[in-house]
Amino acid sequence: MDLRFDEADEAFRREVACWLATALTGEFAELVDAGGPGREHEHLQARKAWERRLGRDGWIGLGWPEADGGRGLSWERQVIFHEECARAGAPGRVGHIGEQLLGPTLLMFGTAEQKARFLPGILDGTRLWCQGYSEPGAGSDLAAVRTRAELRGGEWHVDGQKVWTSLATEADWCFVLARTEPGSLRHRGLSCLLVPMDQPGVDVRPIVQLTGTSEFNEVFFDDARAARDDVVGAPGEGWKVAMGTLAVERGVSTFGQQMGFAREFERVLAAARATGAADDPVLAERLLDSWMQLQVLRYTAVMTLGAPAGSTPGTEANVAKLMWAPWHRRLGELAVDVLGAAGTVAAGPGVDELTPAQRLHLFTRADTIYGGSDEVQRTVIAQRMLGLPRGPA
Amino acid sequence: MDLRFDEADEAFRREVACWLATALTGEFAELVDAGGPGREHEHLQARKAWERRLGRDGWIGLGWPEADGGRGLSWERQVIFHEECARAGAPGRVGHIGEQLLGPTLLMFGTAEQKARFLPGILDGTRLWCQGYSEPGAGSDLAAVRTRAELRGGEWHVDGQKVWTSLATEADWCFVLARTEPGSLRHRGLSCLLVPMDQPGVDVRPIVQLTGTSEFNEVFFDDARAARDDVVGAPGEGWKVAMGTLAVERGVSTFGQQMGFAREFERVLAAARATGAADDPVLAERLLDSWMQLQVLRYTAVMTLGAPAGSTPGTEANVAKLMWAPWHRRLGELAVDVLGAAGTVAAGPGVDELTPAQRLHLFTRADTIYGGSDEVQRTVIAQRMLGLPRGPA
Amino acid sequence: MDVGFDAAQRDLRRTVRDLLDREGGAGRGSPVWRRIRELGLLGITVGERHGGAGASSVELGIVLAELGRALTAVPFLQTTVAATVLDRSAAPVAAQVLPGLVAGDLVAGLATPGPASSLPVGTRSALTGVLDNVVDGPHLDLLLTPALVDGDTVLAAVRTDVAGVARTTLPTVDRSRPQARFVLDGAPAVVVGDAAAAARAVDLLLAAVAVESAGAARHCLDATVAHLRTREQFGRPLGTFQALQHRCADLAVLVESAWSTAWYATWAVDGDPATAAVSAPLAKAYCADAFRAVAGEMIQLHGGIGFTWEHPAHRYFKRATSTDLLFGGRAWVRSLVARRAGLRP
Amino acid sequence: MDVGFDAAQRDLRRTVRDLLDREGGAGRGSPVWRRIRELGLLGITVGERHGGAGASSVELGIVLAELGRALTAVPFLQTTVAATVLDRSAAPVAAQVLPGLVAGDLVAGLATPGPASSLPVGTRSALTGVLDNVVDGPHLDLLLTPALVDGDTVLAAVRTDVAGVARTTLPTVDRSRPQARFVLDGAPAVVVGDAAAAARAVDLLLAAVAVESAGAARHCLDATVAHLRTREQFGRPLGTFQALQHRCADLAVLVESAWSTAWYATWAVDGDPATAAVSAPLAKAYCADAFRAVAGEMIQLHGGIGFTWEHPAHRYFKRATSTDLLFGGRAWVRSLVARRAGLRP
Repeated sequence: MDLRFDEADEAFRREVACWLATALTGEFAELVDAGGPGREHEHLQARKAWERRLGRDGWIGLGWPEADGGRGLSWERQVIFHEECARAGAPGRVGHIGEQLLGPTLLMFGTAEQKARFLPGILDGTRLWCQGYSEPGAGSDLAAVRTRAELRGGEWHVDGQKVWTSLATEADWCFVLARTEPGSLRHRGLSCLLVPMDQPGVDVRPIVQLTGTSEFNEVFFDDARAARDDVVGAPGEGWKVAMGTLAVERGVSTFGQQMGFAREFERVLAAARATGAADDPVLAERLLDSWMQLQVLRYTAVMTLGAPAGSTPGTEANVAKLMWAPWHRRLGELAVDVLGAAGTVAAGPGVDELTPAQRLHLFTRADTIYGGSDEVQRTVIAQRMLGLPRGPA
Repeated sequence: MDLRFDEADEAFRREVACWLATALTGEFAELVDAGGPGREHEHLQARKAWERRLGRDGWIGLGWPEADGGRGLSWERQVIFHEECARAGAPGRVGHIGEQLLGPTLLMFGTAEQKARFLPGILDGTRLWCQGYSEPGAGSDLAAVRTRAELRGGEWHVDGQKVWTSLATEADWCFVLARTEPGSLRHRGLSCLLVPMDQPGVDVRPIVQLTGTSEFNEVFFDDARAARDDVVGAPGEGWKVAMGTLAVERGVSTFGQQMGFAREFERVLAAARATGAADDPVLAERLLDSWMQLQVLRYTAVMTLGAPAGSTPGTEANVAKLMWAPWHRRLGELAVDVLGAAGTVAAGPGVDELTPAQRLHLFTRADTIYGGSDEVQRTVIAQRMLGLPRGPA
Repeated sequence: MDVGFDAAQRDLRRTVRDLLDREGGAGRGSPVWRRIRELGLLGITVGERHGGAGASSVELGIVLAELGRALTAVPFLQTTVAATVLDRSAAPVAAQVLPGLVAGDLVAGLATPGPASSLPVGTRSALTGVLDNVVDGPHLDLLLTPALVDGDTVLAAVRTDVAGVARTTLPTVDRSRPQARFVLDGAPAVVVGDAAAAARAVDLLLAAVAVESAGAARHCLDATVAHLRTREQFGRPLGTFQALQHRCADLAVLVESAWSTAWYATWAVDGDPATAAVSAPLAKAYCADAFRAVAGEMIQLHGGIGFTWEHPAHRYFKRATSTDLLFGGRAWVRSLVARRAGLRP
Repeated sequence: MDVGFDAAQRDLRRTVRDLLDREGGAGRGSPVWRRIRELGLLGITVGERHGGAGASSVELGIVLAELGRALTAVPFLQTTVAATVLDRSAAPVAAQVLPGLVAGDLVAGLATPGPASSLPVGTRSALTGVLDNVVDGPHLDLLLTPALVDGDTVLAAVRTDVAGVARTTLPTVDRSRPQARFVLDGAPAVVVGDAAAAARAVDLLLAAVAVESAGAARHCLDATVAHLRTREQFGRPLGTFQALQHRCADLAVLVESAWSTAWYATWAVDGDPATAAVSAPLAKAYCADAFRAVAGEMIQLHGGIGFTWEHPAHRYFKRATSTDLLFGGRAWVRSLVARRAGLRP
């Protein structure tokens, strides 16, 4: 057991840090700390340019096989890249859905032709993706998907509605889970289709959130089209593909996320010191709890990321989500609580004019809902990790 | 709305307090604070004498109808009696199962003959009862009762096992929920039988608890006998009778219980002040929380006890249990935590030689289990009070 | 002892609920405020000699619980608390302003309470200091505040439209609870009560906030339970899932106990003022905690829809947060309880 | 980075688990202690020059986690922590006692850490003070303690069977963790390390307690899950009830994270000692909390049977409590974390 990065890894860390120090300047200087959950609406054009810059300099697909255009780097180096980006305040990615969800899905299930067509646009940061899984009636219960697609005249005709689709306004393509066998039930008869967003049958409507801003969207498909071959995996195997996508969600990016959490914590601590709240024993104890839990998040990520497969198969991500989401939500509560009455005063009169502390407080309510709610995580952990038996029906 | 006791009630309070000050002397002086949950094994003979003293002076059955030998007093006066007993440290009752469970059950469901035979022994404190409901396979799930009774040769023959039976070693009689219709399922075919304890077919075995003491027992019935007429309600209607018994559990005695809690809290606070723990900000906050919650328990009891029937029918007792049991358990944790390392040192080398703080810490783990576990209370509240629908099966 | 609400009190509740179901808007120009004025609710606790109904704090609480339930954004709580306080005052100014308050022509309120170090100081006729985060501040014609005069605490009244008073409206996250900051610079003031009156005013304010919050918290639970009864996932209503049932049960315990605590304190401010010194701050602290917890769970148990601007859940969540952070904040209110209960020096 | 356990480490775990499943008893005369001595586990971290195996803190942690799981009541943790500390010491006494510690002829341990005000004081050869609640105190031949000598903190060793040392055995609620009080009255002492060595000794002790507790907490969860899988109520296994599933999931998160935290700290005391100054007290605080929570739920989820003396749940519950209250207690250990992390002065 050796839980340190080795010297060569540390050299790579310095390389990443140097690159970031150089790159996050000029046109990109304004992007420090921009974007990301709760701030997804910020500086979109500049962040798209940043995505192309990342691609140009070879920072996308670090862990992908070299044969597929990636760099085949170890998980340690991927962790380091994410950590350094977060430490430098690099902006929230707009290409992460392509790089971290669709790309790995294509690497697992895609044909050679699909990989050749779709991976380069992800790797060079020019083609953005969004994910069309959740529906109004299929949130926690993804198998209740009702969007349907029919193969007619050599192409798929897609009808239905998706919801909670991040960055749909910016995306060029969407990977859509749709029911392709009429009358099929639950997990059967679904397919994963690749659908271009720029067509008459696709309508994106932003959802105004409790923050007054929008980053989630509704996406309506009204006879939208997808090419016959743009289905990932065999038609009817969409559930398997979707589960594969969800399994790769999170992983090495966890460490970058934690570095971002640490920056947020430091801001809350600084505010608490400025207001004197850090001297209030109850708030001081909550700050200490928060800081300790953040270290525990990191220790747990270190100990489980590289653990030999098979110990607790596939549920590490569920455990991690059920740790960080409630932690982050509590940090949001702490962020306004250390401000006291001042925490109730907004940054301005507009509905979306919130202070960073307020934005954290409000937006983190979503953390325990999206990406598998706390409740879904608990059921998965109980049944798949602990082996508790399913109840009736 | 007027949440004070009126002047006549306060006069009654002074009468009770005077009686207690006189009575809790001499042979009964040693009984101050003795008995009750966690200390049920203490001074049993003297407490039985105390029970007879209560009966002699007319302090049993305060709320029972005068026609049945009670005093027909208002709920306010019953509350006052319980409060003053707790305030004076009057010992934990050994006759409360008769007075507070069986008696009211007979008043609801008993025949005139049963009332004439059984109520006087309760009212004069000479006949003690225990309750035979729970079984090893029927804890939270009372309808799974397997003890069976058969009417043969003019009397009931009882076979089976009860468990968690308080004061069974002291009781003269037991009211037993038994299956009297062979092959009947769940709530049907049960009867409530009155069984004398002093007979060859009844065997009582104390259960050693985590405190090293015993107050719960197993009771084995091996062809035990009950008279043909000693069934409460009609044969087969035992479930209705049992539910009636459980509904009267708690009520006015809640206030006495809370007064006892207040005495316990004061002892924890005194210990915290003696050790300096009261100056530790985290423990000081927990002490304040505990005290505040204790007031909330009282406010809630006041506001719900006299509330017009029909507002939240019958679930006040469930809410009260789900408030006091976890509160009391937390008080037990606080009791040892304020002592720090000293809280781990026992009163002596025997397994049952615990300090009062340790006894509170350990015994309160049972509070959230017996008398309907927290989990059962939550289900009742969700379904009966909130009207959430039952799940499948 | 008489625990329940009587028929007249139940009628009052029905009347107010019907009114709030029908009329909307926010602030002094709204239809709902006009109806509140017409019904004479603003004088509910004011003696008949000043044109009020002479009812107790319990009747006031009934209206407040309904306003909390509906989250109606009008300066009712502040105005009625101020009117109740002034009704007890022998100062001539009280008789002058009470008819206006009862009629709704004038709006008054208390400055946010807090530690003594934050009080304005001065003479019995002029005060200097900053009163921050004053709830309903933008609406107020008259401001009541504890103040330090020659080392004594008094309760003072300050008109807001005079020289020496500068008002700044503050933008708020909880848009149902506007705020202003008042900078007093030798502001003309009159003393309307002594230190005991100032303390009783704060107790009344805290009890009023508690019962308003209890009403709001109860609504959060009701709305969540209604959602769980109908919303289906995995082929059956969410409310059939035991894990959600048990969480709702814990919320129900919180709401029931907050409700009882709020009512105890609300009754006590008139019925047993000596005990209100503990029960009022205790109720405010407890109900704010309960409200925050149940409003947070309201979002969680509604899932994604509870996170949208369109759904009312966020308004309750923001109100719960402001309830906890305003009116002295959590630590100060709890320290009041601890000191008055003798738990701390 | 290399996160997993290697084959030799996995073998070690299996060996220890088999041993503890087979052998029982408590204290120095027990069969299980004899087997531990025979296997050479007491010298696991001690250098080969003193007859030890020269392994790292990770191997020590593997044994401790198993001892925690089985709740075996032998003075292993104390003796091996003391031996590890002495193995790093250049003091001549270290070389004298280490062979006896490795062989199990001698038993040693650290005094319960805590604030500096509680340390014994004196010279480099004689100490005076009270060392209370010393874990395994009745078994100890040799006691290590931080002490104040001429205003400096040192790490000192005191033999327990000499004049100037009075030992009182204390009865304990957690019968798996005996205690004694030592009164030192000019007790003969030798200095075995400086202030840094004393601090490192405490870090090692806290990490060892953390990993032992993590092993125990994991067992509480495993046993509870096994019970829920088989125990039926309402016609089906309790483990099918969603409310219980969700509570077990929360416990699993607690246990997994405590496990990771304990291992991180256990690795760090040898692998990255500078970071152990934070991770060791943090792990002790976190694992004690987790252990108390899961042991409490172990009783609750077993229902009545979990409340009996006969069922092992209470032994874990009592161990969890003593883990939290001893070894400096909760507040002191957390204050170490806060100061070392720079969160508090």
